[in-house]
Amino acid sequence: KGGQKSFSIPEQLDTSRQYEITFWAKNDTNKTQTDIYKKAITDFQTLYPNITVNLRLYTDYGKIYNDVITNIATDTTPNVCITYPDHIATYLTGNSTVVPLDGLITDPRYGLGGSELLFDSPRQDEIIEQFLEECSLNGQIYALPFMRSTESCYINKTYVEKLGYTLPDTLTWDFIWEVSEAATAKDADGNYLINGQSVMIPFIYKSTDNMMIQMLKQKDAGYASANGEIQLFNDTTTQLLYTIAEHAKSGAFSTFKISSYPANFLNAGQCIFAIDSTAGATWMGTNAPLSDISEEAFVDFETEVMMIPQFDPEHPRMISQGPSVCVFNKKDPQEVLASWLFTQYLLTNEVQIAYSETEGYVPVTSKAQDSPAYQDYLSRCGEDNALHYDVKIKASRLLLDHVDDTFVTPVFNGSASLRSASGQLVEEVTKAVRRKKEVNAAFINDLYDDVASLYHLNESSPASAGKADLGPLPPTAIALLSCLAGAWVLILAYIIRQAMKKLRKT
Amino acid sequence: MKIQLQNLTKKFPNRNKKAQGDVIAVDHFTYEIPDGKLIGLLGPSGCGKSTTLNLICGLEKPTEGQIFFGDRDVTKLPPEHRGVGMVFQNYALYPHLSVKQNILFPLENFKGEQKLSKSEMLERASQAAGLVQIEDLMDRKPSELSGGQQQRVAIARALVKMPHVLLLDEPLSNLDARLRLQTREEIRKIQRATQITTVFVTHDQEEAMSISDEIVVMKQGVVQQIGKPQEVYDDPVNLFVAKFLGTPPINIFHGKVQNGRLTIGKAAVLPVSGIPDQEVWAGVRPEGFLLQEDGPLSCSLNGVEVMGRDISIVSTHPDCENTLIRAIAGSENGVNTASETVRFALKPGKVFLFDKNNGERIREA
Amino acid sequence: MKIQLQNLTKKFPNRNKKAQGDVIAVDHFTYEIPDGKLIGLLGPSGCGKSTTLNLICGLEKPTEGQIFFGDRDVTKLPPEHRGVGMVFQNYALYPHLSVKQNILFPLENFKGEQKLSKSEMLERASQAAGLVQIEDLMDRKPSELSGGQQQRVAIARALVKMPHVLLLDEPLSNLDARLRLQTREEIRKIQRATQITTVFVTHDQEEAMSISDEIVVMKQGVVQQIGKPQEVYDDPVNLFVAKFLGTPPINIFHGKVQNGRLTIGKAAVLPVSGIPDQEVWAGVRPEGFLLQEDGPLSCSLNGVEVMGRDISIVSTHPDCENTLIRAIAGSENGVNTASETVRFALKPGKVFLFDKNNGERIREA
Amino acid sequence: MGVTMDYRQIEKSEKRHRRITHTLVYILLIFWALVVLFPFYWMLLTSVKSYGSYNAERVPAFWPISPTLQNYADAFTTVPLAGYLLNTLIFTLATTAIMLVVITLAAYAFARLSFRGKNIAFTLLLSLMMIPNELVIITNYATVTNLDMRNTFLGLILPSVTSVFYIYLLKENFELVPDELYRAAKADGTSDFKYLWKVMIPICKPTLVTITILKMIECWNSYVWPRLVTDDPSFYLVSNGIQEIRENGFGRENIPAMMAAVVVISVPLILLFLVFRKKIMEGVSRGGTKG
Amino acid sequence: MKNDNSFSGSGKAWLYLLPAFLFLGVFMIYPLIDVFIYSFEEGYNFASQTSFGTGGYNYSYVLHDPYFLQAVKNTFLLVLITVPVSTGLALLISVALSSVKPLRDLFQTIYFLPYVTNTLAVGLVFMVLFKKTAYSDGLVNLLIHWFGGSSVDFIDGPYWAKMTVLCLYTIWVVMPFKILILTSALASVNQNYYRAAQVDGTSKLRIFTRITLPMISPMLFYLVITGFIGAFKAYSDAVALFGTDLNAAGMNTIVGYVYDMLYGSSGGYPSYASAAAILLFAIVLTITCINLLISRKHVHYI
Ligand SMILES: Nc1ncnc2c1ncn2[C@@H]1O[C@H](COP(=O)(O)OP(=O)(O)OP(=O)(O)O)[C@@H](O)[C@H]1O
Ligand SMILES: Nc1ncnc2c1ncn2[C@@H]1O[C@H](COP(=O)(O)OP(=O)(O)OP(=O)(O)O)[C@@H](O)[C@H]1O
Ligand SMILES: [Mg+2]
Ligand SMILES: [Mg+2]
Repeated sequence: KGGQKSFSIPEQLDTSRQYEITFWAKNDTNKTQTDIYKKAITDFQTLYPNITVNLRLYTDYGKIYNDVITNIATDTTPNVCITYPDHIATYLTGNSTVVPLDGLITDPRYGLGGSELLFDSPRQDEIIEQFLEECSLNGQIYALPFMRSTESCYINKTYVEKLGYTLPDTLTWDFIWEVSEAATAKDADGNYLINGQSVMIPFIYKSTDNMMIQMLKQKDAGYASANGEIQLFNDTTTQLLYTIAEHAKSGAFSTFKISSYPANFLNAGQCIFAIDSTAGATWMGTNAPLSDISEEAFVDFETEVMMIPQFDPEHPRMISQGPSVCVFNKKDPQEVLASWLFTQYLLTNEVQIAYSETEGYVPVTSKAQDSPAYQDYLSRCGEDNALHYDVKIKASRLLLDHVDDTFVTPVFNGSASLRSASGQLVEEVTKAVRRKKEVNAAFINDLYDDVASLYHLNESSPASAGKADLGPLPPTAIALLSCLAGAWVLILAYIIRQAMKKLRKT
Repeated sequence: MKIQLQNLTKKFPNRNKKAQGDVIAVDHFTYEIPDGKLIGLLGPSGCGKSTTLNLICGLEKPTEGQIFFGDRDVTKLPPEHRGVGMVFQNYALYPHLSVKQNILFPLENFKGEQKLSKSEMLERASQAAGLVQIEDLMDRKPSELSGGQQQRVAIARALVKMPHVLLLDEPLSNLDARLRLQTREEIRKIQRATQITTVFVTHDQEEAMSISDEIVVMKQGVVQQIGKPQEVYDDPVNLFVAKFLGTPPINIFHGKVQNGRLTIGKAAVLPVSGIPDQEVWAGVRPEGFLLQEDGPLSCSLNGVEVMGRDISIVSTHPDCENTLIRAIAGSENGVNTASETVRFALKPGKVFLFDKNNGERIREA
Repeated sequence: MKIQLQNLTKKFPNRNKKAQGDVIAVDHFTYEIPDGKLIGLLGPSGCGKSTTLNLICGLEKPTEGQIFFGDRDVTKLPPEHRGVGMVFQNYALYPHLSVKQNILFPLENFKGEQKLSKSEMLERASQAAGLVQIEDLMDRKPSELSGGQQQRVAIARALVKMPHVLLLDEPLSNLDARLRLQTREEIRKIQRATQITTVFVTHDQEEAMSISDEIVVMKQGVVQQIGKPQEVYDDPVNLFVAKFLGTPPINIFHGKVQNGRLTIGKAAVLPVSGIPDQEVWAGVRPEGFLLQEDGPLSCSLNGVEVMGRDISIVSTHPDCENTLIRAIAGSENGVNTASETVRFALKPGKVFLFDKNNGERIREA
Repeated sequence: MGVTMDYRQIEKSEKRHRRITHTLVYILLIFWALVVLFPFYWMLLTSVKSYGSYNAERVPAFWPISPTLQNYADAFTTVPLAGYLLNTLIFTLATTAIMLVVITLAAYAFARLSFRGKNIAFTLLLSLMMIPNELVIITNYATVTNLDMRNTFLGLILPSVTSVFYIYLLKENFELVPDELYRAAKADGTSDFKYLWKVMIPICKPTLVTITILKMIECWNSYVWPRLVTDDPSFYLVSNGIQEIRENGFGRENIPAMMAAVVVISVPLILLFLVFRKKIMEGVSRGGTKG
Repeated sequence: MKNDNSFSGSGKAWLYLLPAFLFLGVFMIYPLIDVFIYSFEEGYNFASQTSFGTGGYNYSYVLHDPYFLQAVKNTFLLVLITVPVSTGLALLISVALSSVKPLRDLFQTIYFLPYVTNTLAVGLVFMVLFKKTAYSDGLVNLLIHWFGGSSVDFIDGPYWAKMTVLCLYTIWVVMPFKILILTSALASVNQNYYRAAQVDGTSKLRIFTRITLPMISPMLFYLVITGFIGAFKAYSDAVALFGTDLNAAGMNTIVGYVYDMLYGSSGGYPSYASAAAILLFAIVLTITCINLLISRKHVHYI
């Protein structure tokens, strides 16, 4: 059974030896992010000339996760890696794989804000509490938050108003559904009235995982308990799915997986409500600095950035997400110390601010958030359509202003699957109505079963859960096995006959 | 090097659904091939000649028996170490190599002291090519050669390495008479000069007899007779050997020995001594007939075939096994082709008697 | 069906780096093969015999010239429609089919009225197999046969379909004398009975002469002489033909015609009439020598070879082209092998004179 | 046989027949050529579209409206593609060379030598083909790590130097070489090794060339394993490059850039194939032997 | 002459096989054994490298898993459709190819192209061709419309449509190799046999069935066996078309199932993956054995 020994910090960083540490990072939406990592590494290496950092870039958290799993078995994990807390829960099943950071954080010399540091690191209390909280499992901290974002709704305000609605202060689901339905009206040629184009998907959600999770949270319905008990499949969920199905049927709603990036539709005037991460804000809006689509396709409209729709506008809830950094255990404590130093370095203001400026991210330290540089950045919202692109800064603001309204889902070994499962529910329902299937109780029942087994929700932790009674073999399996057995009987019979023939001959 | 074959036997599994048991291609062949001699291996198609060669050169493992080269048991030695040269019945030229490369191939296998310099090799190769007159074809690929040309390349390839033992499987079958004679004399000359022990398979008994020091006659894997060519021709041990040697073949009559005379039909054709009265096969060589106006053997004349320097008188006789009797005479002999019968006397040394049951030779006392 | 070859020419691209120009395998061959006859195609290895057959059956396209079957031009007809049967020099048996299937193969191609029932096919196949005595081998694969057996399968396969035209490329080269004679007579018999026009390639002039209605002698693609076998033997048009026919070959002497006499060395050996004085090649057939104590031609005796029914007297003469002179005599002739010389007289009909420059025959007036 | 044959008729119908089959054959060939070429055309087409215009395209266009070569320029500038190409070349050549030796020896043993347990060994070998790569890759990764060969060419190369597929293919081809040649070579005093080298390999050269090229292409395109055992960019291969280009541009799948990279990377392979096409297609000539 | 009897026969053969077996042993057999062991360790966990017992539970689990059964079904369908179709089509094309002279080289080159390119890229192209989006029905649907059909969503639509695309794509991908092998096999048939058959008046069709087919049967059989094995190992093709979440798309293959089990969330389920892999191994082994037995009868070695 996996357990993590706490790490004892060496007295002194040994500067006489060269250390090489590997850092697995993810760059998601922006080339400049890579440059920021690289700059951080160069800067760090000038401070600590005996430490070399090798950067390996991934574009997908899942890939990092897969590779880490593979490397745990061969004891060749990276030193530092960007990750989701969900994943750490799995890494922790190994023996002493991930270094618990509590001791390190509080170490007076090499800890956060420690005396021996060659750079200006934040103190523990300068890290936004909620964010640090997300990185703790079973009472221990296993990662440091690196960046945080949330989701926001990017709105084509022009169209909303054209349809005769005004945006409320806080979006509600009902409002969105209503406006979306209204936007599906077509003219005689089959073009949409609202934009005169042949395509209009009023409401597109990028991450359906988040959609379902946030809806449930807003409804205060079950999702999962802190110790990994799954509550996803409940009546509220069913109710929500029915609603989604209804709107998907009328063409008012679609998802990223089924259609494509919400930004592309929004910018082309083919979508009114696009919900995506704030980390994707630079893609959103008429003046988006980054775009997948060509200039000609852009449509002029006023872009509004709002909090995601709520059921209870008084008590908004939104998810907090974003990468964290964890440190892997190595035989040489000096190496671990070097890794820890680099990890800390990622929390310095330079790195934090530079990175958060690339997208609608928010620095995870109050030290950075409150720094004049960052405040200056925020204040210049809309000055230009590049660094100070208003949609992006508005999106960041959204999280800065609502840190207290954010939540995270419980983390346990298998929580990542549960996330995927909740998204899958939405996807499946949407696909089903597109395929003109009836979404009824029976369908929902089957769907729950399918999704549960697809993501192995019934056996979330194979190492701890025992065997389940599986019941009799399904007929297909029986057919398969008997075919195999039959084939071998025939083969053996044939071979024996051949051998007998040969024997008889000689 | 002398070669000893001891009880050499080779069986192949049978495929014929009706027959059973293995095909015995070579059956307890025991023979000591004298050092430096040229041995002719003769026998009807499928009698095991090629198989015997394959056994000697090591391409087939004997089912039974042993082979000695000199005093060394080579039965289990792989062929590449036996130092034999071989011409295959189907040539087996390397299709991807030119004629020259084919001939050079065995030389390039030499190792150690034997190793030749490039120029020596070329020298040897062109010498070998010269023997069989293929100097003009050195750059062609086998597929661009006529059948006879391919065969000549194969001969050159076998000769070029001056092996200890030379095995030739119908090496001349596709050559015209002149080239055949020339090549066979070249082979003979080389063999004499180098004293390479040579086994020469041929279906042409004239060829076998003219160049072999000894001939071996086989039948269905079993050796029938071994001896000097003329001895075997003049003194066959059984009906098979008598029938096998000689073109046109020996003429076989149903005969009887009665009172010291061989009678065919009603006619007493030859006195024989010391043979008890019995039914016999009487074999008469084509040249054993003497055209005689009053000869004892009267046959109905069918015609006369001219074959270059000789004529062959074709006739029939009710007691003759052969459908046609062929008698050879010099072309200066006149035959009245208009007449219906022709009468012969028989030359005693050209008539052999054989047991009617087992075909063994019955000798006069 | 008569076959007409008109100006038939086939060239292959050359590979020899030294020589240039194409290889002319067949050179303006014009000949009308009479209907129902058996033609022997003779010539040294590589003279274009196989190529000629390939042209007739359509496997090679002529570079020039035309081929008629009967009156129809078949030059461009693909081989499968020509209705010919062929034995390939290299047999070309289908390796994946058993002997029986190989023989059945052509029959299974029959279409329309020609189509045979299964039992008829089997009947025909076993008949054909019987002709060449391979009934026992019907279930084997070609790779399990001896060379001669393979060749016999090829013959059976060609005969079984009773083609309009039968082309045989050295069909007997791997058979022993007896089987060879038998098979050749079977082929002759079938040919006579069915009147299939047949072209028979062989290097064995004896074979060619004994079964052909006409023989064609080729040299380097060019036809030298066409005629009845004995005519060609008795009356060769040039030195090449004279040398080519006959085993042992003709003996060629440097001679001179002086005052109506042929002189070899110093000895006047034969009177000739109507030939102006000139240097000549004098060809003497082996049977053209008469052992005579006081014969005009004196040769140094090398030895005597016994060849079954004959003896061959081997000698040398300084003016003879051949290294060895071979004279054939009946084995009853005694030769004193101890003596150093042997003296011959020459038979006039067996001596031919040829122009020293171009090898053309010089005929007596 | 008294069947009269109208040769003119036969010739004529034969000609017509031939013309019809020819037409059909060409229709088939052209059809398949189109099926094969279309995706390539599409790739080329996409590679000259700009990122924006590609994404803006609602209905795929069959003709580039404003072609650009920017993607090709990007392919070489955004990642050190030249260096990757060199790595790939080393990796490909080394792997292919070692593999050729290994599989030739093995195929020869199966095709020509007789030994106890040959059939069993061969069946076992065949059964190894059935192991999916995905399955063994983790253990192999552990092995290579234990041998301390991560981020080395050895680590890249060693696991792919055998291929049961090719041993099998080569063995089949070796078996097509007539037995007579083996016998002839033996009688000529040739050792097995020399026979393999001087006769088998030259005769089966077309197959070997084929295998070489197939293997080179395989190496050139291999991705999963190289990515796993190297995390040092100085050992990256072009396939990593494609992936990088695909993801690097804007974070999202930059399909046109990726297509350009694919085109660039495929060109050497296509050239390779064109150069050796004759050799690959050369039939095994077995002229010199009977039967 | 040196006598080295001791070094003939088996010893020599094994020496030739040594390098191959060495590499295979380390990189194939040893991992296989590893997998075999995993498949009996219940609930093995990669990270902690622990399990909670040994037994057949993994197999039982896998055999109960509807996704596994779906994967088996998909794989079998894929194999049964693509192997015969692609082999037959390749044979047809190769024969057509070798029967013409003009343009042959060009066609040969074209046909080989798919082998050279990155399958991922081509998969994308296929997706573009078949995918139905909010904007367009895709090229193939356009064609279907032309012929009067109604459009089908091949990528996200009904099962048979997805299967069709997968099969088409797989065939497209495997054809170059098969055409290559078959054309060179056809070219290597000794012309003598064709000549003999032609003289015997054999029709083209019969020459093909009685001479050509048996002569190339070893290569044909090679293609069938490797085709079977290859198709059973299909995975990346499906990913190229339907994305990584194949289970959700209902288009998973056995290898895909193994892969998902290995890398799936929650640290993977290596034991289940191993059990599934061993089952796959058993299936393919069985089919290959049957193939081999059949080949003994129908494959002709010369
Ligand atoms: N494909 C080819 N390419 C080049 N030359 C060839 C080719 N085929 C045959 N030849 C040459 O053409 C000439 C005639 O060949 P052909 O096979 O007809 O001879 P042949 O008379 O049958 O001889 P043999 O009795 O030796 O079989 C020979 O010199 C031969 O080398
Ligand atoms: N591989 C084999 N399998 C079965 N039988 C075989 C095999 N090889 C040869 N035989 C048979 O063995 C016998 C002897 O064959 P061999 O080749 O030695 O004959 P041969 O004397 O050379 O005949 P030929 O003069 O026709 O070449 C033949 O009956 C032949 O059919
Ligand atoms: Mg033989
Ligand atoms: Mg010939």
